[in-house]
Amino acid sequence: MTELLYDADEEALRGSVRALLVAHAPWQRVLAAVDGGESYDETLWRLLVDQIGVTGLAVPVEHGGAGAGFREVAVVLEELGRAVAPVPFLGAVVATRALLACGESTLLRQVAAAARDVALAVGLATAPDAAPGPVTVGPGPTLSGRVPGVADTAPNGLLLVPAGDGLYAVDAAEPAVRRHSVVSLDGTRPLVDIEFVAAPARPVAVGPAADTAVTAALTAGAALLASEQVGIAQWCLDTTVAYVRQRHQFGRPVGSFQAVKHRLADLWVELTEARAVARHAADRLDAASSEAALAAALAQAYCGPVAVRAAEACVQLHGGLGFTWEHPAHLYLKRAKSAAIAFGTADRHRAALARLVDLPAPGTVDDVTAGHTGR
Amino acid sequence: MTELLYDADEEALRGSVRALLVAHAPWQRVLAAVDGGESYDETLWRLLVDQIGVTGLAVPVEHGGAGAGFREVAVVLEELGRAVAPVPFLGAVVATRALLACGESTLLRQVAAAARDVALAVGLATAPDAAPGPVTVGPGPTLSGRVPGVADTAPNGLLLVPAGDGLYAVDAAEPAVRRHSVVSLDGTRPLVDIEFVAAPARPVAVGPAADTAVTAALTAGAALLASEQVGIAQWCLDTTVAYVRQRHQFGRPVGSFQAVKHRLADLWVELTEARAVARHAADRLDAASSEAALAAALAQAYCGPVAVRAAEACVQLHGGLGFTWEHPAHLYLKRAKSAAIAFGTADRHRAALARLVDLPAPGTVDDVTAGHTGR
Amino acid sequence: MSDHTADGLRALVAAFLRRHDPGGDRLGFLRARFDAGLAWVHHPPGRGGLGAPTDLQAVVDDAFAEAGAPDNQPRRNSIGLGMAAPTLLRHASEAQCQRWLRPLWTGEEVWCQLFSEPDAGSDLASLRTRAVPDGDDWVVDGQKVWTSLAHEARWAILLARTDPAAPKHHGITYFVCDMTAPGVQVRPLRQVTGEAEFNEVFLTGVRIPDTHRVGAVGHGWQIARTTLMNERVAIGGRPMPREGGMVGVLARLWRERPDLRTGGLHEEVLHAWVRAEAARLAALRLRQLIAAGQPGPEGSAVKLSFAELSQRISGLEVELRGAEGLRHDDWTMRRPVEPDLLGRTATYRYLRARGNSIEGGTSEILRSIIAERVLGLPAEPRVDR
Amino acid sequence: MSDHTADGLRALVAAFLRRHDPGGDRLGFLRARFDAGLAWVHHPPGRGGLGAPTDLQAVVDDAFAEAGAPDNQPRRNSIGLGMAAPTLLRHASEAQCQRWLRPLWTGEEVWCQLFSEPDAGSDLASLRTRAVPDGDDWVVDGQKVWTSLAHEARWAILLARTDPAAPKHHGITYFVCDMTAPGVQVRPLRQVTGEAEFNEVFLTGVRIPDTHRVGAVGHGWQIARTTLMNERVAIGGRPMPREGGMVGVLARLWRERPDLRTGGLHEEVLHAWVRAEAARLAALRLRQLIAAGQPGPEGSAVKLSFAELSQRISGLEVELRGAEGLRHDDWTMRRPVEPDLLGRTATYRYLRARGNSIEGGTSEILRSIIAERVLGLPAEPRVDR
Repeated sequence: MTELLYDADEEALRGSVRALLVAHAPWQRVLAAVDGGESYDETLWRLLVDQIGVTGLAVPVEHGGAGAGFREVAVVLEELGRAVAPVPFLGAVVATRALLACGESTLLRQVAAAARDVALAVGLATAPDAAPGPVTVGPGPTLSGRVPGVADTAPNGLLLVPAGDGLYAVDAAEPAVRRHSVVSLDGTRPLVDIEFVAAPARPVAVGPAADTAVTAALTAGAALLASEQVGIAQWCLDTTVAYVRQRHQFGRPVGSFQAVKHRLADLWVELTEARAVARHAADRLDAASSEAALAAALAQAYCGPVAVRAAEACVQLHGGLGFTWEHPAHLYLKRAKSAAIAFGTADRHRAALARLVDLPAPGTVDDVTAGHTGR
Repeated sequence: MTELLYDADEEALRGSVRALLVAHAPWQRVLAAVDGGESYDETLWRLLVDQIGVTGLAVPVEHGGAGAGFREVAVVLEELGRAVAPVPFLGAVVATRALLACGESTLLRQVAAAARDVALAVGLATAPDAAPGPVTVGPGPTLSGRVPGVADTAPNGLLLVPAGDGLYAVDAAEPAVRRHSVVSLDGTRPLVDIEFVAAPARPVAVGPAADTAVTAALTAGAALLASEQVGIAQWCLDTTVAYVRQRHQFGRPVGSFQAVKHRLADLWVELTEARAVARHAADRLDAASSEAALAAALAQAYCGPVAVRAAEACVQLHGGLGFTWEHPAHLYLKRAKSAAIAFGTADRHRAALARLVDLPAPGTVDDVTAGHTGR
Repeated sequence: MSDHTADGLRALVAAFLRRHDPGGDRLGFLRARFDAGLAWVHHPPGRGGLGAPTDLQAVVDDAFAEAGAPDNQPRRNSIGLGMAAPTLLRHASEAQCQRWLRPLWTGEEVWCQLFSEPDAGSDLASLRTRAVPDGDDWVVDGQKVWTSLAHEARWAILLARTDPAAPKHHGITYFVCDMTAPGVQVRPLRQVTGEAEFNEVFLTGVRIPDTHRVGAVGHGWQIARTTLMNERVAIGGRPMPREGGMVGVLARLWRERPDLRTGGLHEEVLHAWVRAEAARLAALRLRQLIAAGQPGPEGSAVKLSFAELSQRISGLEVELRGAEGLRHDDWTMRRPVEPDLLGRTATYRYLRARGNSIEGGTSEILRSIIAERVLGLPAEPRVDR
Repeated sequence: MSDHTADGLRALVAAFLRRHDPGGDRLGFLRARFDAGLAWVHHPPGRGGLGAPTDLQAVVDDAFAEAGAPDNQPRRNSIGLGMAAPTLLRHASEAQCQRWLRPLWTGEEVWCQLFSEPDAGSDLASLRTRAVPDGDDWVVDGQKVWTSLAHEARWAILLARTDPAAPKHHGITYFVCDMTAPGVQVRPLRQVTGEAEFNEVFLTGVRIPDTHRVGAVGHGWQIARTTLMNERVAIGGRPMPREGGMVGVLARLWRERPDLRTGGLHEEVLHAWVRAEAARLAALRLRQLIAAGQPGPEGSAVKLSFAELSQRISGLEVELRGAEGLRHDDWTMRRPVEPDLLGRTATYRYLRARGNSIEGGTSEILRSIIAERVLGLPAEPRVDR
């Protein structure tokens, strides 16, 4: 049975993360980092790694981690979304999921010990059911090819690269690994294009095991991103509610106008549902359930658009103020819109659901008798 | 250039039709007719035929008609929709369009002279691009088969029946033509299932000419139904506005609450657009333009859902009253929902548009390189 | 108390079943079950319960069901069980509880609700039915509407204005009205589906003894809010399985009828499925919150989503059926006890679902309640108090 | 007057072109065109026009364009041409019109609008910038915001409060402010796209001669409504062809990039196309109404739909592009004269379009205007006047 509440440990974890973010990641600092064209906030990331131990949460105790699981990871992501924090946690978790699938104890220990940042070298927009990417293997144990739009990578970290029929570990600091900067829509999750020019690589999985690991990693990404989206939507709702309570127009608080109230009430309903959906997705990941794929597809089919609508409402209901660079709303709008594409857009996840729950598109397999209504 | 306004003749025609309907088709009478399980209102229909000459409007002067055209027909349909009048005018116009395509002067003269009710014997849900129906020809000049859900037919009228590769005229009064009554969702446009049991028939067109005539007729049906839908939506908006102006709750007119105001404002915007779309569709029919098919598909893709939303808003904003049998809102709701299926649902018309304006579905013809984003 | 565990309650049921034959006299069995405190386990002893946690009720119901015992046919007395009983438990006197609770629970006496009035609508507190004291009685005159079960009910919970001079929320008193009393006239109210689930109730000089007043004179509005909260938050007996509601009807139709499929409708079916599954998980989460003793305001979200989804899904089903969607089954005037949303045609579902956003609090009112009570947004300027 | 036909006006333009070389001095040519009454043909003689019907302007513009004559670059002075000029024509004195209209039309002098204030927002009439009389001048202090073109403008139309004691709509006066006057400070206002189309304008002891007041003291609000109506109803120069706006960008992308297509996005593209075409036809119908002398309230519908569509279509385009939709072109702070909705990236369109439902009257305000002025629904209870 899926467990959709937060338990006491999870609430305690949330408290720690939020306190750290309030102290070290106010939005003004996030905006300054984005405006400066930096990659992620290295200082903030070290604090999260060292003080909270976020990289070890999803790593089992036997591999040196905290053994907490993906439900706890999801709580951290809610808070990171709420703060639009520019840290590579989601990418680290996705890579961790791949390493877990491969049983890569050595690397998992490095991750848990925060000795090394690891990321999966696929484009951020990649859906769990996407076709293989463009990197090829050879000659020998080297990789070549260009992977556009990768998030959460460190210049000195480790890259897990799907290539050919395997999954390979590549040291990002190798000269044969070239990073090309990208002007990202979401400056809080900056992307790079990564080019491998016969880069030395070590296989961590080959054949079906590699495919399984990558699919599991991307499924985890889709499932857990939903919690980030819940955090984004929650901030947007909270901030907008606070604003329309104090902003007056026509002698009344803007929040006393019924059209504003009903729009925010509808948003609260959607957020209430998104939270249940996101919790379910995280819970099913931990349960290693056969339902993980379904729950992840549902999560991205539902939660991505909710976060976008929340951010759009936040801009709109702040009026002109929400349209300015000097108000944080645009950070959330860009993060939400970018997140709606990350790990596959909602329509791709609906298509995945159609397969998973047997609601086939017209013209597929059993649909041989389809046709127009006769005259 | 498409002409989207109403000219003076059209406004005069509207005035005459409305006056007649106000006098002879108040909603209480419509409801009583529906509740009594009658077919259409024969008395009202005769008044429209005799006093306004509605059956001659679309028939050119050389065939004994008024030569007014489909723009005028559309104005009559707006008023009939506004009154949810139970008369077979739309079916008569559709049949007239088929006869025009066939150049059937004799029958056109009968139609224009109101000597005979004519209807196309296809199901009301049939889209212009639907595949051929179930009626077969032979032995000899007889027809056999069952056509379900036909609207606007008279027991003693003439049926135009697509069958085999031809279009045939069949006297509905023949014993070999059997009518089976249907419990229709929309009692103001009652349906019957018609069964032909080796019914004597006379071909009015064969081969491609027959197909062209049927397609033209159904295209006209789709295009002109949009004006009926505009009439339905206009009544629903007007009636709801009047109600919420006088109904008080919490010491204020319900129509002073912003959520109600904005919902009605949005409906007014949609209605404004639907009117332009419906006028365009009627105008292009008269112009015999190559754009007729496109304008008709647009009309049903847009106007059908607008009428449904208007009727749904009408029920909702009347509160409990709108949910009762003794208020006319349900007549409009059923007519609007039924009209959204008539001549094909909006999604079928969107699919038709996709072909007409070159926005192909995935996997069609030129879409050979489609695939998932690579990893 | 060790009884107040699932195992403890199962043992109590087993002991009860040893003493009472579930295949014997139905009414006798149900009365005994009430007296044993196994009717509403969270009620106090003597009022059908044991003072046990609410979430253990399901354990008891399951145990009786497994034994093949008769139940109290809860759907035939939904207002009594869902609204009258919680209100009586909280606000009625001991004597009133003794008189009414047992026959209510066993289903011997059906209850209805006389709150809504034609001119009041969502603004319930503007009701005009008045009750005037006369000796030990009150004399009630007025008109009520949207009363389901009125034609089957023995008792009604009734709101009437006892002080026309007081501000509108302060002049209202809560009564229990005998539906068999002289002056109570019930007329069916036909609805868009052609049938009549509801009634209009005309009250003309109806005498109600003061002993049938619930709570203090003038406190009716506060008491009614208890009742209405129960109406809005009630989310049925058991958790809904995936595709358990109308979306299941739609999904099965899609699977069984490839001939109806189009690309456009495919997207709409998928959207509806996603939204329905999200709403189902939110309802499940609300149950878990309630079970954990943290009931939240999510009940309003559940009702809002249910109304929107039932309307959207049934409307979509009518269109998906195409030509078949133009046909209804029957417009005959009938008197059903409850809507048959899963059993009849798509057109019936579509029409009946229009009421889901009106009955039990309109969707507009629910949104305002969420905005004000959950989000803390300011009320609109009030001109009526 | 036979001039007031399309042929008559074409003849006038032809005669003008014989006297003035369209390839010669640009400014001289434009000034002469104004003086000949061929600038705004519906203006009266002496104010750039001939008193001809409005819809003949297109004939004149076309005739000049065909001759290769320079135009007045209308997009560089959109506020001046679209808002200031109609207001001046209707409310300004003869001397004011003589001073301002010609250089406005020729583009020699760019205009901006100083109406909006940070604390006023949609409730424009609550503005607090004040103007105090001092001899033959007024002294103005306050802060304005959302001022496009302020950094290029020579003149501004300005609303300021001249009677703080009067009800809020009655204490406002309409001025023309010299943007080069001491005390006028313009600061760029950076927006979500990274660039700054707009400005904040700080007015500190700015002296405006009373001769630059437009209309009577205290009548500013009524005059401003003329301006704002022009802002809302203005629907550009020429009818939009099918797929003429953002929907064309989306449709071309769909046609050119089969690799991006999915069934779900196909439906969304079709929905957007249908809605855009409906909005286009409604705008065309509005033009026909205006040309027939029956201007209706449909302008509000056009603006509402434009905002909704530009947001929906650009958002859809970003998703359709998928991985490419994650990339922007440039966040550099720049100072564009107008948005470049068709020229830059999908992400730019998406972000810039967020402003379409805020600038020039929020969509919320427009809906209320439609509800009250078109549908005749009652105003909400007002607590501010």
